[in-house]
Amino acid sequence: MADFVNQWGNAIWEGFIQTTQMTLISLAFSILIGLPLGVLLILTRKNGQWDNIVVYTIVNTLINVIRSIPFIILLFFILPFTRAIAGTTIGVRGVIVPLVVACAPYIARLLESAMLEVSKGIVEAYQSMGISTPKIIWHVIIREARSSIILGLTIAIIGLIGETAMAGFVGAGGLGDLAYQFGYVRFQPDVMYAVIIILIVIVQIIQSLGNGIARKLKKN
Amino acid sequence: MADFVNQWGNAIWEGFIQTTQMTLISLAFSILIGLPLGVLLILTRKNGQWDNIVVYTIVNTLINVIRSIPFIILLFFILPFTRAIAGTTIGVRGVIVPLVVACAPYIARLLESAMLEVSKGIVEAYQSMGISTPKIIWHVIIREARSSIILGLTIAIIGLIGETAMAGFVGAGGLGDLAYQFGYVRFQPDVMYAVIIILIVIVQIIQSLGNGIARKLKKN
Amino acid sequence: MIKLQHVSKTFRVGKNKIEALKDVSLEVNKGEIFGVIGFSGAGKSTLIRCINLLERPTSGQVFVEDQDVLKLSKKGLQQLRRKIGMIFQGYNLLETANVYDNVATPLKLEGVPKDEIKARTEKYLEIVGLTDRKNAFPSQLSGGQKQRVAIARALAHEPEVLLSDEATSALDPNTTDAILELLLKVNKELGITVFLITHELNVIQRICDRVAVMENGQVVEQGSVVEVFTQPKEAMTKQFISNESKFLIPERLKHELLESGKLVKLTFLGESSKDPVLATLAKQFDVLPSIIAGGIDQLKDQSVGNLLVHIKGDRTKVETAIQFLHDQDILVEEVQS
Amino acid sequence: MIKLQHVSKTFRVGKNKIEALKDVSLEVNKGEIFGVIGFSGAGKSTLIRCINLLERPTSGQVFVEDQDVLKLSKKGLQQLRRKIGMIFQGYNLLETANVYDNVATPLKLEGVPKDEIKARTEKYLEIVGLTDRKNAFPSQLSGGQKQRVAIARALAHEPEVLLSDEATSALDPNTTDAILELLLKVNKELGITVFLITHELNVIQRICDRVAVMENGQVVEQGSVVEVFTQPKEAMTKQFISNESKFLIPERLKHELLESGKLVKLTFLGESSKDPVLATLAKQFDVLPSIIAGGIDQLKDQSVGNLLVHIKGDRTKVETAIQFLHDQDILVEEVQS
Amino acid sequence: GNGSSKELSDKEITVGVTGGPHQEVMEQVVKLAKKDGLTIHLKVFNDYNQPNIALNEKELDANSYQTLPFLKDQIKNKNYKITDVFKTVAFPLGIYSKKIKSLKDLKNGDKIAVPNDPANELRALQLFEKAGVIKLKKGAGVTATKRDIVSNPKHLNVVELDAAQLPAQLGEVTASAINTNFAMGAGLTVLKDSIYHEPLKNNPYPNYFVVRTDNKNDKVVKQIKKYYQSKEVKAFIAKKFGGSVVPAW
Ligand SMILES: Nc1ncnc2c1ncn2[C@@H]1O[C@H](COP(=O)(O)OP(=O)(O)OP(=O)(O)O)[C@@H](O)[C@H]1O
Ligand SMILES: Nc1ncnc2c1ncn2[C@@H]1O[C@H](COP(=O)(O)OP(=O)(O)OP(=O)(O)O)[C@@H](O)[C@H]1O
Ligand SMILES: [Mg+2]
Ligand SMILES: [Mg+2]
Repeated sequence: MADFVNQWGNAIWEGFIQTTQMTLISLAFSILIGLPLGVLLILTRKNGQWDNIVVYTIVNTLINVIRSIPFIILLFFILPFTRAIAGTTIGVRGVIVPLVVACAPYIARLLESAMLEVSKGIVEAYQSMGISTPKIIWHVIIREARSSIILGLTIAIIGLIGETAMAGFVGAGGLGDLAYQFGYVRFQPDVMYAVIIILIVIVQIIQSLGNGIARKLKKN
Repeated sequence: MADFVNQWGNAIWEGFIQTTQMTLISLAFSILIGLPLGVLLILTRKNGQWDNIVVYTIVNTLINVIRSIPFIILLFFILPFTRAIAGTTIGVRGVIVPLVVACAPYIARLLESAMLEVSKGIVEAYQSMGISTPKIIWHVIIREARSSIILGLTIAIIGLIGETAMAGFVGAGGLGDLAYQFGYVRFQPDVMYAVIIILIVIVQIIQSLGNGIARKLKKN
Repeated sequence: MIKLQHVSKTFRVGKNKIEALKDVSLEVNKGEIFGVIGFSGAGKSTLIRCINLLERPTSGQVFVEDQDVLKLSKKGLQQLRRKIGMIFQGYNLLETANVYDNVATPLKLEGVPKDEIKARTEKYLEIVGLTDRKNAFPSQLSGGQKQRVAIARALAHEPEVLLSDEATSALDPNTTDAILELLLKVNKELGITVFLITHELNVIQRICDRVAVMENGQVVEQGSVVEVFTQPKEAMTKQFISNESKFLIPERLKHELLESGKLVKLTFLGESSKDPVLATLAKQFDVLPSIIAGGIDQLKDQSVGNLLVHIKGDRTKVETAIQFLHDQDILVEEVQS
Repeated sequence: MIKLQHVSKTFRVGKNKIEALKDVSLEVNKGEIFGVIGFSGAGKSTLIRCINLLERPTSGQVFVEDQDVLKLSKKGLQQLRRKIGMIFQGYNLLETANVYDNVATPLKLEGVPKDEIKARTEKYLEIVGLTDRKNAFPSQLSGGQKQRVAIARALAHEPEVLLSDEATSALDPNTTDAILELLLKVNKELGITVFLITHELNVIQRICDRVAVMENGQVVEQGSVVEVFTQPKEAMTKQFISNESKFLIPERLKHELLESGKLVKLTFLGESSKDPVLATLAKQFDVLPSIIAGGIDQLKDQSVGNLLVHIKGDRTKVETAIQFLHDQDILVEEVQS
Repeated sequence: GNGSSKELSDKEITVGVTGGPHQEVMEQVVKLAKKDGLTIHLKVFNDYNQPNIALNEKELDANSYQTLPFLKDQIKNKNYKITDVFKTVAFPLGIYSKKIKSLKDLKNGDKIAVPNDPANELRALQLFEKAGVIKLKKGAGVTATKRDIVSNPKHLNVVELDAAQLPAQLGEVTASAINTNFAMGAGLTVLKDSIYHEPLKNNPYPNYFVVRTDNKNDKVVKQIKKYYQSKEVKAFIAKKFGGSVVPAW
């Protein structure tokens, strides 16, 4: 055991840091982009507050197009874009852009479906008091949907961690890549198991946190 | 153009068939497994109808454990299991099991969060009439959640299509693999574009269908 | 039929405890219409939900048809609940089903034969006046229409016991009337026991046999409707009953009348015994009684007369006259300014 | 203040059209309390929702404060809505916010200063009697409590126009009273215009200046409350009004009385004019009038007397007596068996 | 990397490798270089295109993972300004089976597995061709796949798998062409266990260390070559890979 830690501790720690970096940074950007997109979908959909078929169709299609492309292909497909944005296409930095591109539309969809659950009545109540749409979105719709949103984000984070396993394709490392490299390419199953256990623990913690927060926010 | 169709038409068609097979079969099994799991989560959770912390924790943890493992690792990790179930670990047949293992827990989670949205009051109304729990689940909870469930399934199907892109690792082919192997790895960008366009069209259709059905089922 | 013994229910809200029910005991006989009134938040809904165990009492016992509900198995409870229909304060309709299906679905799930489902559903939709809206979804209905669907659903279930939580509160007087008639009819013809909550006194008056008055989680008074309405003991009950507009006369008028004499409220059973008494009063005590307001309340199977009478005359004579009234089996209450 | 001109609203349910409003025109003056009554599904909620454009009329015009609401820009509409408070039939509370926040949040979003938010929220929670439940969430409240939160929210908004859709329908008489008092007070003191929907006649009677009666999407009658209540023209209005229990005497008694004479309903303004008239009747026409039931309804600023009088005597004499009553500025209606 | 100057820094360079033996051997080189004050950063890739793209884009200074035909093909297709500088190691390809002792025993319709990555797939197919099992299209390049098979008299079912998957999936097929580095992990050695294999000495597919053409003659490159082709590295390879990976210099 001590041996194992000695030999692999560093690599695993590094992988952990990389995975955490990739996940958190991409998550932050994905929310930053996905949230407004989701809101836009809600607003511009049929019978929404800003009912606008053109904008809706564009955003909706864009999201579908991006979500159509498997991550493994997306990763390579958008290389020029990645370079333009991040200045590099390799390493953690280089994988953030494709992760965000893959995750943001997904978050937008999750938010959309969470927000669709908010009752029309409560939105009307706030409209009837002359509250502006942005305020209603934030303080009413997102507030009321927050429990579903948290559950959705939990699903998204876990998906993101899964996708970072493919980050090894562009040399970004991370736990998933570690497990793959050592488990398969190098036949060090103990490393693979160690990494998988760590992943399980991380996901377990994230899901429990997500469930806990969602329950706490639900209040009914 | 004619040249292209001549040269690649067959391969693309084959890939399409493979992707469709993988997606539909895994989806069917995933629903078959994910639905009861999701229902079990709902029933056994705190304040659920069969409030049972032990069962809940087990199912919940199991789902988290599986969802912790990136698909690319899962694919290899469960080879013996795959062999035991499917009799083979390669080809379309061999990839179904890992796809189901990856997708079913995801569907369970999506269903769980959709079903959590159903109001307690309507469930109580049916309980108060002495309707049995299985009937309530099917005819009340799932019925009321069906719009969200469809949206969730749409997300799951699209995710599944993305994951089939990795099926190439075990020789199952499919559109994603075609795009990756020929388009990217072997510099036939036209194949990649063609496949991506096909994928976009498929996903677009699925999402539109999903949205349409969800809207139709919503009724409020 | 329904018996609650020392039932208490405590909710937790953060660190606070809300004692929604405090040691409530009451009994509802088979075939009876039993009403519960009380202010908002008194615990009425919690009480009714304890009967079919949608809410488990914190302590106490609940019997329905001599079965200890709290000791029933899951199956047993289901069986029992089949015989109980409930109308909820919040409608609780399937949002994804239209009016017809909202009524028909429970029947289908109970395994009622197809033909009968159709027959029953149509019958009760007709009764609540929603036949022409049977394809509408709840989101397309008005408040009262939703409530009527909920009523139709509970009735179509054809229960032996009907629990009704403010079933008519969102309805106009006419529709309320029709629903009450219906309840009376099923009660009489089929012997259904009805346990109903309402804040509308006239609902209690018109169809209830017995009534319980709740305040702050406790039953402060219970008895036959006649008793409770004619001789309310608790301050709260009086307040509740007097608040009905009946004797709400203009302040100015009340003032004038009190200056020139005394104002008394007379309550008596039956309807026609007042004229002779008032005549006697005038003749025998030399006072001038005049009816300011009054009427006859038709309770379920008895009528109760209420009069607000102004008695003008010599102070002592008036006092004796009032004493005389007291002796005549008439309930007399002096109105103070 | 509020003016609706030829407003129609048609909903589509599948292939059917529901004409919820058909060419409705009405006008509410500044500082007035205007009531709307009507059966369930008559179109009341749709009407009120057309005022602040939660529902866009299919045709017709809506003016609030002389602004053509339908022509307002998004900003303009928001501005206008700031001045309008609305109490919904379905409460529409934030499920994720406690009682306090449900009242305070709209104020925060409107940019009311912090201190004032606290002051106002506490004030109105006090008024609706929910101070001790301010940390509870809607799912932990009783039906009436939820409605009271919705009322507090609308009032804390301190609007110039208050739209109220069945605000008191889930409330017991006492709480209803308190809320009505409050509405009267804000109406008088702050000059707030109130547009309210109810199916409780006594709500109309107690606080409304004018009333409109709706049936089937149309306003079938409108006028001052006194007018409409004393001289209802439409069958529907009569039905609605007469259904109040006031003169609901037992069938048996009615029968007896009709055999021995005639039964008439007398309606007159003011409260004390009846005694001399009935005395005159007895003296002048040799008939025996006796009051079976009756009372004085206190309308907002007038009282209306209602009497159910039995007139015994010779057939023709009774007829002449009734004719005499007609001539005395008294509304007379014969009761048929 | 250091994009601006043409000269490579003699303090710090970045080298791209693919995971596995290339990485492990390079790690030894890193150790040797460290002693002389040269820091080599390794970037590990799973993909065969990225290291060349990154090199060409100056995000890497060199890479070490590819065979010459593959490199040529990449340069031709993408116009990379990169070039091979010295040979590194070779992974001889062997054909293994759990079911048959000789490729002659392959029956009609049997499954044979090959790696699915470019160059390796070609090598595998060529190996089967050499054994007389199939025939490839003339001039099939490094990007050849089973689609380039022109003659398949036994109607063999060619399964293309991820290279790392081949050992694990050996039981699923009748015969499988596996790179020695992967075979080794599964306890298979090319000499003892394979039923057919590429020549070990002077393997036709040695891998190369590749840099941008500008840096072809750079001091640092020569320095690295010295480290790479050193006794220490050779000893490490022998000890670590026991003949499955062979020095190609
Ligand atoms: N969104 C809708 N879609 C279709 N029909 C509707 C919709 N909203 C209301 N209606 C119909 O319009 C008519 C008027 O409804 P409204 O809610 O205005 O009635 P109401 O007078 O408020 O009744 P209640 O007293 O029961 O609340 C009803 O028949 C109702 O079913
Ligand atoms: N789930 C709950 N959690 C916490 N408190 C609750 C809960 N349900 C009810 N209460 C509280 O218990 C008390 C009684 O509620 P209940 O619903 O029985 O009142 P009610 O008499 O039906 O009132 P109403 O006439 O307003 O419907 C109230 O103070 C209410 O806030
Ligand atoms: Mg209640
Ligand atoms: Mg309404």
